[in-house]
Amino acid sequence: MSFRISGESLDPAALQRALADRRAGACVSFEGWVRDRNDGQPVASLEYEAYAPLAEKEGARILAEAREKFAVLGTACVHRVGHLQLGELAVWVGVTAEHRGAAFDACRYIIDEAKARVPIWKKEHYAGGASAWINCATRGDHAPDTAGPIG
Amino acid sequence: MSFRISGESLDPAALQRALADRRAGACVSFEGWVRDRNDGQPVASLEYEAYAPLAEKEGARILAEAREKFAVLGTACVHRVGHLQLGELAVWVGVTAEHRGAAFDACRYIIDEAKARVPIWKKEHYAGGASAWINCATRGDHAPDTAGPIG
Amino acid sequence: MITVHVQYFAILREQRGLTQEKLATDAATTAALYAELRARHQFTLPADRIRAAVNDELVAAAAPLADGDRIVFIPPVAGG
Amino acid sequence: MITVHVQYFAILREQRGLTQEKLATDAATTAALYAELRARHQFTLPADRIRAAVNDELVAAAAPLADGDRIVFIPPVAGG
Repeated sequence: MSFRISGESLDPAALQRALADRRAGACVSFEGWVRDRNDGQPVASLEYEAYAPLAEKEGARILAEAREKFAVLGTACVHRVGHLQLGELAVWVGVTAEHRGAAFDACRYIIDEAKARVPIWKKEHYAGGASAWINCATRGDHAPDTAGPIG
Repeated sequence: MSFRISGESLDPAALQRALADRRAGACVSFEGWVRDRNDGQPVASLEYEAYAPLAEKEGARILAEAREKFAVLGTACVHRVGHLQLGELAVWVGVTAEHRGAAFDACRYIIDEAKARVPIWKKEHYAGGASAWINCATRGDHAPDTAGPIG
Repeated sequence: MITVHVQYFAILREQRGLTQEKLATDAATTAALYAELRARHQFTLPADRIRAAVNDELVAAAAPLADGDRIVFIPPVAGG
Repeated sequence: MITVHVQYFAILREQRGLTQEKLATDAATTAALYAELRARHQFTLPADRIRAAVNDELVAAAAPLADGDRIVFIPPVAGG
């Protein structure tokens, strides 16, 4: 039932065991992996940074929303911070439910909302040595927001 | 890329490792667990039986369909047979993709189709000692089918 | 008269009391063979709840049978 | 004039060259404070791409500031 920011490698098997529930017939999990390219550019590694107190509050709200919207039993999400290598696990979401429909829907809701709302930032380091904070280019679309931007 | 029937316990961590792919940014997995009740009746254990040669063919077709319909990288599904206890893992589906939308859609497609089409049968053993083959009661709805029933 | 191999699973296996048998039949189709076996062994599932596979491929309701075919009647499935 | 604590993350942390600072300001709202800091430190993100949190809660654009507040300006997020 928890949302956590972690500076250590994630252990999906342990995270999933914590959701074990005799009433559950379905467990859906999502793993976000560091992939070797983004928008066609070769990526060498990723750095994640979080504003942890607000991230954990906002994450907990998202899990509570998922439990309210869908007939689920357990929900959990853990997001890594730090410097991650290709193939590493950046975020894990797990949901248990009696039936699979609710587990799929809630798992997707949680990761979609987490990506849109939780104050976590990602810096891509490219093969050539350059790097960039994702979504922070000063041209392009404005980010969606709920509380309203400053200006 | 495989569909398998297994008489042995499933090891989700090993199954997922086999899907590791540097190009993948998302891995969605579904686990079907033996739950302690069904339709309100307390369940003590489950027995699964498969017509393995056809199950593996039909399962492979389903995975191929998923790869055709959705932008995924890897797909796998393993289904247990034998006598399973409460909490045990009955079926595991894993899908990797560059992006999460396709991974969620394909994972759900695979488990939905597998449940509807793969020749696997489930016998529930109830707390009181009774048992029943699921979907085989002689009153009630007819099963959906593709090849057409006998009669 | 042809000789076919029939393999039984799940509720049919229990009602037949066998996992497989070789039998001689005059049935020309999977439908006719199921009707014959259902009458002989009191299978509870009506034909419209059963599909058939011949030589490990699903077939249509009234698929013709040939000598030596391996036949499986498939009760409603319930994986997952 | 009030004294507030500002904490910087991600691109703002790099552009400021600090993770946090205590500062005295005449800014009455989060928006005014961001404008002041942006001008001083050449932050590239315009105000309409930034949200703000005061004392670890998200606030509206022009939330009033009080002495001792802890403020975080939030660049576009990119978890997952």
